Amino acid sequence: MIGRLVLVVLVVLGAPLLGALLNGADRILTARMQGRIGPPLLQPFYDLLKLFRKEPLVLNRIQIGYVYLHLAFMLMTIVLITLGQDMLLALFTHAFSTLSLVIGGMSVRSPYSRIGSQRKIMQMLAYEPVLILLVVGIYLRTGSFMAGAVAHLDAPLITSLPLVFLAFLVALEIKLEKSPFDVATSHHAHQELVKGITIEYAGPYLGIIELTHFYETFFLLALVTAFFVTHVWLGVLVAMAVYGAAILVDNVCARMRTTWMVRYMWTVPVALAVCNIIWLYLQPHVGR
Amino acid sequence: MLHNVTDVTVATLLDAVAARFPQGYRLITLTCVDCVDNLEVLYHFYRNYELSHLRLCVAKGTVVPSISGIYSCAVIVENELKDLFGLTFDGLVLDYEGRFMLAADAPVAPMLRTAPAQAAARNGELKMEP
Amino acid sequence: MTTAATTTRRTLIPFGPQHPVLPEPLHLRLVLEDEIVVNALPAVGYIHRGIEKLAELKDFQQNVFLLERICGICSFIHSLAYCQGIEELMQLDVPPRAKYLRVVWSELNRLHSHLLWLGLLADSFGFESLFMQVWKTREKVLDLEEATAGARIMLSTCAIGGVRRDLSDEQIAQVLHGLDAIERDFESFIPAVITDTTVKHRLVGVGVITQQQAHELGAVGPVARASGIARDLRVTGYAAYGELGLNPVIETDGDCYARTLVRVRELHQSLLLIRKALKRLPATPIAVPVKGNPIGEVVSRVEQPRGEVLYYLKANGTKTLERVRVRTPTFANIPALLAMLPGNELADVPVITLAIDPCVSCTER
Amino acid sequence: MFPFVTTILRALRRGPATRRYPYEVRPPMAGSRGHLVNEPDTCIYCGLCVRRCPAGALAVTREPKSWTLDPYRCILCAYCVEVCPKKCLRMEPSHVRAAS
Repeated sequence: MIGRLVLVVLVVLGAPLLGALLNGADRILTARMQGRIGPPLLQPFYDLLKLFRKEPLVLNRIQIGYVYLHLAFMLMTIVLITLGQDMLLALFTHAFSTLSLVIGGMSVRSPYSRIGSQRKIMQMLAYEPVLILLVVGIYLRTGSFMAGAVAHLDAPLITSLPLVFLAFLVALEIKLEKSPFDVATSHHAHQELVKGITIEYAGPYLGIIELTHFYETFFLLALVTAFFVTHVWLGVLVAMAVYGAAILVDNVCARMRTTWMVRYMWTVPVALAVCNIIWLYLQPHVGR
Repeated sequence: MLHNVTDVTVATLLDAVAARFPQGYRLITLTCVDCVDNLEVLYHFYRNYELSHLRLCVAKGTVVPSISGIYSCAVIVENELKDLFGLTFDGLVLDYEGRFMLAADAPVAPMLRTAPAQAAARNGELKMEP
Repeated sequence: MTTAATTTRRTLIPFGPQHPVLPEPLHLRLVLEDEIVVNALPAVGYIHRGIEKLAELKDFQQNVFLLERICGICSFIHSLAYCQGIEELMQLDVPPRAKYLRVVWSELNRLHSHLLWLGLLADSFGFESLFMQVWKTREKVLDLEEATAGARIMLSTCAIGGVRRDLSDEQIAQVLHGLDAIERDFESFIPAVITDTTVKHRLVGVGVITQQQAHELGAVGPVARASGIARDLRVTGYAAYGELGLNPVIETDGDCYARTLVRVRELHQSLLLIRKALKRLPATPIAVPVKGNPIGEVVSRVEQPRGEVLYYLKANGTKTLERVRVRTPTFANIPALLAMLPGNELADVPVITLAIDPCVSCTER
Repeated sequence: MFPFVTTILRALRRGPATRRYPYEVRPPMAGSRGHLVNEPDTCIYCGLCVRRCPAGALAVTREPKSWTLDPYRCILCAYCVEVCPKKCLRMEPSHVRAAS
């Protein structure tokens, strides 16, 4: 019991640090790919500290409530996964976290914020099927929805879910708000929506959104690692490579339209994942 | 030097412009010149790199028929002249009511020569700088 | 469905005057249905500087420097249009060397203007790394301008009766060498612009205007040429263009991709023109003395990177001019822009707006 | 499918193309119009530069002898240098900040 508590505290404190460091590395790598020098590695920390020290400005109280919910649900997701709890539940708390942000964005009158929120919903529509198929795949493999069951496998998940893994990588690109899918908000989706869904947030509240994003980055990369769970270090290496590849794709693509994103996600990655699931279903030795 | 200039009046302007449209003339722009006593509006057209102009001389305060019904792209330049010279156009397809370029607290018809700063500069009363 | 129900579904988006994609303030009121633009209304005037008025107060020589500052991109070409107008009024015969040097600086201006535009276009569809690479190359053009004219943007080398600076043999070699490096850089990003799937997805079929529309709306420059109108004022042979020879670059699709192709091919055209001009540079003086004051009225037109600019000058025999009227290419392209927008997604508005290469400072003067 | 990858990888290999301005300043090019200087010894305070300056950045008085430049107004066009009868005005290539 105590061991688990320590683990949870460690993850909750360590995840944003790791997420922020990754973000800092992302900014340097992106800058180098563009022929620039880029900010220092610790820039995300400086940004966050600065945001938290700013005067809190709000448009309405509802907006603020949703920011806290955004963070709270994300924390819950992280804790659930850390404790090896129900993956399906974690999936839904994760979706709730994103939804909170959407409702918060909808609760203000700015058209940019509203269109950003609508696009965020489109993004969820695009990647959620892949995440659900991922959980279904894990269930078929382990016979349980419990995240803890993954740890007891004899062979890593990647051997039985390679196509789901590929589909998940595309979904990751959406979740990290990278080109060609950075339609709702991002550090550089300024061209259409200024700052999109987060445009009406300032100071500490924007800081909380950033913080949640760090947690989310950690969560997503932890999922990547989970595919290689019998060889954790290999998994970490792959997660780093995946993150680097996401940045590379971000830098060689233009931003696509929202409608294209949904159409694409519902065809190629979903088809890949479904094929994988069917194949897995036909295996005699699996799970049940 | 300016060649191919045809003088028109308020009455003949629209016919002259309407005659050019089917001939493949393109409207470049309108120029307004303040000749102190009256205003001169030049309509610049061209076809195959050849320029051709219409010159309309009107007293200040005259209502000029808008050619935006014939050349729709004339809308923005007519609105600009309305703002800057106080010219009134009749039949503007889209009328910004003098707020195309100028804000509510901007000077009225600032390009007119009768604007005080300009008059003073001509009489040598106003130093150019500062 | 009632009319009331239709109107409530509409969103009004204020695009600008302060918008990250716009380097300058231009306001478009966009009426959207879902994310489809149904109407767009422009408003300008946020940076109106009254340059036309100021030009009536300065003397005709000082105006060269004033009018050059209408645009922060094609500055040299503005002063060129003005100088050619005054030279026509005063019947000055510009020496051939000056004419060739004017071509060199005009085309250097066009090069960096098109590169600036290409970078901004890449930014408008979220391709930041392309944006950075293009601007890196643009820097090399600016270096050449500084090495030859003494400034990066405000060259101040055009004067009435000729040019104010000559090029030494070393400088000519430096420019030619620089152009080679720039052409090598083109290889690293131009194929990407033209063939990249995601870029084509954002440009092909977006913001189409037909040749007929482009003609009737008075579109100029690359916008008109992308719709199949072979109109380029350099063909009329002002400065030394008559002796260097060129054919207007045209495309026929009339979409944003066609506009991109026109400008990309014009980049190569500019390189060629500069090289030709430097190779044939005649050994004559670079300016003739200016005596007296201009009198009469004249229209002077030249081709800027964004299209045709018109200068109407009226002089009365004194040092100051009676009227200086500038019709800049962006002003002429605004009606075309408004015709392109309806029917497109909000995501395409920045792309379409940038595809006309808007220069708001020019528009407002 | 992604023709830009090679460009990106080349950029990674070659390192940043930018400079840490203002800590690292590129030396000015010869002939650059950086800032205007006057040599008071040769200047005859004729005021020709003042009359020609398009920006009204100069002021000259004969008695007492003074020549002043308003760096905030100067547009660095070098028109004054061209008209100066004693050639005592010149443009220095180094760029200075107007406020310094």
